[in-house]
Amino acid sequence: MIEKLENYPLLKQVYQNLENRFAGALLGATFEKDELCVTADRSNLISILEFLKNDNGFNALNDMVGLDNMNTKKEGEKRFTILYLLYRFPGSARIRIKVDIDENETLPSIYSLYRASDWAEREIYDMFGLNFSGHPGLTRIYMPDEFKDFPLRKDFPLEGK
Amino acid sequence: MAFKEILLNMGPQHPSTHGVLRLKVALDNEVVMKVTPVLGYLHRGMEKLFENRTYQQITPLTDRFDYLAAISNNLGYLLAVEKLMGIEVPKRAQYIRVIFTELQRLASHLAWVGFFANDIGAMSVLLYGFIEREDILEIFEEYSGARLTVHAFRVGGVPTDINDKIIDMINTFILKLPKRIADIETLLTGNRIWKHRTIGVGVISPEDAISLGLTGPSLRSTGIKWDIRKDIPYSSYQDFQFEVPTSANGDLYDRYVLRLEEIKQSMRIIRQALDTLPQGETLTKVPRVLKIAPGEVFHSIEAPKGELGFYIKSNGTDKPERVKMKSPSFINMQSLETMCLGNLFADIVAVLGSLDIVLGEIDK
Amino acid sequence: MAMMIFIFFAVLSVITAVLIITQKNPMHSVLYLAFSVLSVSGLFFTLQADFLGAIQIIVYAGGIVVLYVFVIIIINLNQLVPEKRKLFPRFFITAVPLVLIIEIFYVFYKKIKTGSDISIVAESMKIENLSKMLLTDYVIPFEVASVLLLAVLIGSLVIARKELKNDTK
Amino acid sequence: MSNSLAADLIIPIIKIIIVGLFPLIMVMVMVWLERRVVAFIQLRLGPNRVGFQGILQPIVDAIKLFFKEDITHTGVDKVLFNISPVLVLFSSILAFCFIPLGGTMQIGTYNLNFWVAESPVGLLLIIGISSISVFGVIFGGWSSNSKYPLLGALRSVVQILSYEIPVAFSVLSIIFFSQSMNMIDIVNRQKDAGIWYGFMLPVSFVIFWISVVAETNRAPFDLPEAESELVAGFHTEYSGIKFAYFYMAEYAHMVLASSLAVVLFFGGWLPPFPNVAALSFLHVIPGFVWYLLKIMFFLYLFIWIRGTFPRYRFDELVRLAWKWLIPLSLLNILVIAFVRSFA
Repeated sequence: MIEKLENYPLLKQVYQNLENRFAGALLGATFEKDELCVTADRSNLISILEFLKNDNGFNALNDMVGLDNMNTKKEGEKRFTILYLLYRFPGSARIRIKVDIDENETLPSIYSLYRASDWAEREIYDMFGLNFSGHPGLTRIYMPDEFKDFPLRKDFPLEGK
Repeated sequence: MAFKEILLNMGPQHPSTHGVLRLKVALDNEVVMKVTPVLGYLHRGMEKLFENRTYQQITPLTDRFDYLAAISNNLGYLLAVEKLMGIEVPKRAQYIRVIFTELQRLASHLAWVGFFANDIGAMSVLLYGFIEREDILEIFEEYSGARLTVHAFRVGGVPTDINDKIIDMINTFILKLPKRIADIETLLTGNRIWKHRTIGVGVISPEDAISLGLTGPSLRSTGIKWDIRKDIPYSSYQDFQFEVPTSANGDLYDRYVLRLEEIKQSMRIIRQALDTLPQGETLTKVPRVLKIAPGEVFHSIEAPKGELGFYIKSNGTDKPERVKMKSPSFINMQSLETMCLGNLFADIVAVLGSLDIVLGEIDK
Repeated sequence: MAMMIFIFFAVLSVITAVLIITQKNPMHSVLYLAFSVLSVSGLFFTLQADFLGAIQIIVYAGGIVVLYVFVIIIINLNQLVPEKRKLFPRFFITAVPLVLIIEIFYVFYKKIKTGSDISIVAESMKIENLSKMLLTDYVIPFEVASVLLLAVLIGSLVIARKELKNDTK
Repeated sequence: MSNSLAADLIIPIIKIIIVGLFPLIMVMVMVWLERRVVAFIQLRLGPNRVGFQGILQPIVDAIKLFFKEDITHTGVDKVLFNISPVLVLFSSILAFCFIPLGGTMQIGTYNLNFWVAESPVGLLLIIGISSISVFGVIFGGWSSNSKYPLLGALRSVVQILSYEIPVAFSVLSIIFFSQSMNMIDIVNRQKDAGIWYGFMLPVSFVIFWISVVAETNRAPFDLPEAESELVAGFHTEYSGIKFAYFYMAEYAHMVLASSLAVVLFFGGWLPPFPNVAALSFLHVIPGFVWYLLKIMFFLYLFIWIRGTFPRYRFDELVRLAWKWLIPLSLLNILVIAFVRSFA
C-alpha cells in the first residue's frame, strides 16, 4: 500500500521522516484513498505529534474521531481507537494518526499542542467514556452532567430499557 | 466599593444566541472576563442514528445539521461516500452540484449578513438579506420540492436534471442580487456606527486561529488563504475561475467584507457553471442496496461556514460502522472566548454572530 | 387655596423626610428622598419661586438622588448595619441638626418681629435678581462652593481609581 | 359669576384632561405608524388586518396587554416594582402641561390658550420633570431582582445623565436669543425674529436632536433595552399592563422630544415664514395643526433612524457624549455668546 506514496512527494517525505525518527516505534502505516494513516502507540503519541507539528509543519488539528470496535475487533485487540486528523498550512497535506486504547486506559491530552483538541477530547469523553490526562476541564459536552452512560459505545441500547 | 463580577447566563432562551445555546458569561461591569459555552440543548444523537441507517437513508438526515446550508451537508456526506465506494460522478451532475451548493452558499451568507447586522442593531438588513434568500429557496423548491431540508443530491449524482425554468430562475436571480448587495453595502459598509462596532473587535491572530482549528471566512479574515475549493478541489471546482478573498486584520469588519466578496465570487462560479454546463448523464448506476467493503475515508468540503468534513468507516454491511462529522460551527465556536476576552458585553453578541454558528450543527 | 397647597406640600415633605430615615431598605429611603425633594420644589412653586423649584428638580431629583441610587446599586448595600461610631462623628451628627433647628427658630423669631409676605420672597427669587446677586454680592461664596464641588469631583475620582487598580490588575 | 367659574375651573380641567390624553393618543398613532413605516422600510407589509390598513392594531395591542397575566415573580421589591412604571409614564405626560400645543384662539371675549400652564421657567421644568423618568427606569431595573434589568438600568442612568448635559447646553443657546425660559415667549420671539431658531442655530439643533434621541433610549442609542444583548433591558421582567406603561412611556417620551424640538427650534404653532405677507394665508390653518404636522415629521424621523442605523456600543455612546457633543456644545455656546454680545 505504502508504495502508492510515490505520487505524493510531500507525504512521502513526511512518512520517511517519521520512519527515520521513530524507527521501530510505529506500529504500522497504510495509504488508502489518498490518505496516509499511521498507527502509533499510546506511549509515543505525544512525541510523534510534537515531531509532526514542530518539524513537519502539521500545525492544525482537523478533528479527533473516536471508534468503538466492539463488534469488529479480533481477539487480543483493544476496544477503542482514537484518530487524530492533522492538517498543514500551507501545502494542504493531511495525515491520520491512529491510537488503540482500552476502556480503562487514559490517553495524554494534546491540548498543549493543539488548542482545537479541547472540545474534541471532551466530546470523546462524553460519547465513549475515555479519559484524557492533563485536559484543562474534562466534563461532558453534550449530555447532561448526571448522565451515566456513553451513547456512542456500541453496547448503548437503542431502545428504552 | 468595587463592582463585583457579575455572572450572567445568556440563554438557552436568549434572542441572540442563535438557537438554544447557553453562554456562561462573567462580567466586570461591562468588560468580559470569561465566556463558557454550554452545549447540548439540541443534541439529537445523529451520529448514533447514522450507525443504524443505510447509506442512502443518511443523506436526508444530513440536511438537519446545518439547516441554513442543507445542500452543502448533502454534498460533503455524499462525496465521502462516493470516495469510499470509488464511484465517479458524471460531469453534468458535478456541475449541477456546484450550482446548487454555490446557491446554498449565497443563501447562507445572505442570512448571515442579516443575522449579524441584526445582532449589531441594524434590523432592516436582516430582511434585505432574507428577501433575496427567499428567491433561492424558491429555486430549491422548484428543483426538489423542499425549501429548507432539500435533500437535493443522491449517491452517484443528482436525482433529476435541471430544466430551462430553473436556469431562467437562477439567471434572473443572479441579475437581481448585485443591486441588493449594493443596498446592504450602502447601509453598512461606510456607516460610522457599523465601523465602530466591527473594526478592531473580536480580533484573532493567525497563530491562534490555526491552533484553535478555525476555518472558513473567519480563518481567511486573518490573512491565511485557505479554501478547500481551491486547494483540494472537489466536484470539478478546478474548472472554474474564482478568487479566494482574504484580508489581514481578523476582526469582525473583515469577516463581513469577506463574506460579501464571497457572495460575488459565488455568483461568478454559478454563471460559469451555467454557461459551460456539459451534456450527459446525471446519475451513475448505483446498486439499490449499498454494501461498502470495509474501509475508512475522510473527506472535507468548503461549506459556507468553514470546513465540513465527514469521516466514514464501513464494515461491509449496508450500514456504516461510524460516521463522524467535523462541523465547522463546532470548531469555530471554540474560538469564541479567545475573541471576546477583554471586549465589552455587547461584543459577545457581535462576535457570536460573526462566527456564523448553527446549533443544529454544533449539537449534532 | 394657595395656602392649602403650601400646607399640603409642607406636610408631605416632612412625612417623606421622616420616612427616609425610618426605612430599612436603602432603596426605599432613596425613593422617599426623591419624593421629599419633589415636595420641597412644590413648596418653592407655591412661593412663586419657579426658578428655584425647577433647579431643585433638575439638580436634586434629576442628578444627586440618581447618583445615590447608582452608588447603592454599585456597592450592593442591601441592609443598613448598625455601626459603632466614635465620639467626634457622633457629636458632629447631633450638632449639625441642632444648629439648623436653632437657625430656623431664629429666622421665625426675626420674621415675627419684622413681618414679611410672599411677594418679597418672590421679588428676590426672580431670575434677574438671583443672577445679579450671585455674581455681585455673593460672588465669593458662589466661587467657593464651586471649588468645593471640584474638590469632591477629584476626590471621588481618586478613590474610584485606587479601587480599580486593586481589583483588576 | 358662572362665567368666571367656567373660565377659572371648568376650562382648565377640560384642558388638563385633553393634554393628558394627547400624548396617549399620539402613542397609539405612533405604535401603528412605527410598525407600518418600519415594515415598509424593510420591504414587509406590517400590521394590516385590524381595521383599515391595520389602524386599530394599537387598540388591539392595548386590550391584549391589559388582559394579559401580570407576573410578579419572587424576590421582587414590590413597592419599587409597582411604582416605577407609573413614575416613567406620568413624568413624561406631566411635562406636556408646559408645552404649547397651539397659539391663543379668540372665542368671543374669551382667549383660549392651547396650553395648561405657563411658567417663566417652563423650559427648565420640562427638562427637570422628564428627567424624573430616570427613577422609574432605575427602580424598575433594580427591583426586578434580575441581572439583565439591572445592567439595563445602570446603562440607562449613565446614558441619560450624560446626554442631559448637551441637551441643556443646546437649549441654553435658545435662551440666549429668546431671553426667556417661557415656552410661549420662545415661540413668540421666533415670530418676531421672522426665522425659526432651528435655521438660525443649526449646530445647537443637531446637538439637541442627537442628545434627545439618546435620552429617549431610541435606536441607535437603545442600549438600555438592546434586545440582542440585554433581552429587553430594564423592563425584561415586566408583563401585562405594567409593561404597557413602559411601552407607552417610551413613545410618550418621543412625542415630548419632538414637541420640544418643534417648539424650541421650529416655531411651535407658527406657520412657515410667519412675517412674510405673501404667505399670510397660511395663518388660516390653526396653530395646532401646524404643530401636529411638525411633530409628525420628527416622529417620522425617529422611525426612519431606527430603520436605518446599527446600534452603538456602550463605550462609544458615552464617548460620543463626553468627547464630542459636550465640547462641541460648549464651543457652540461660546461662539453664540460672542456673536450675541458684539453683533
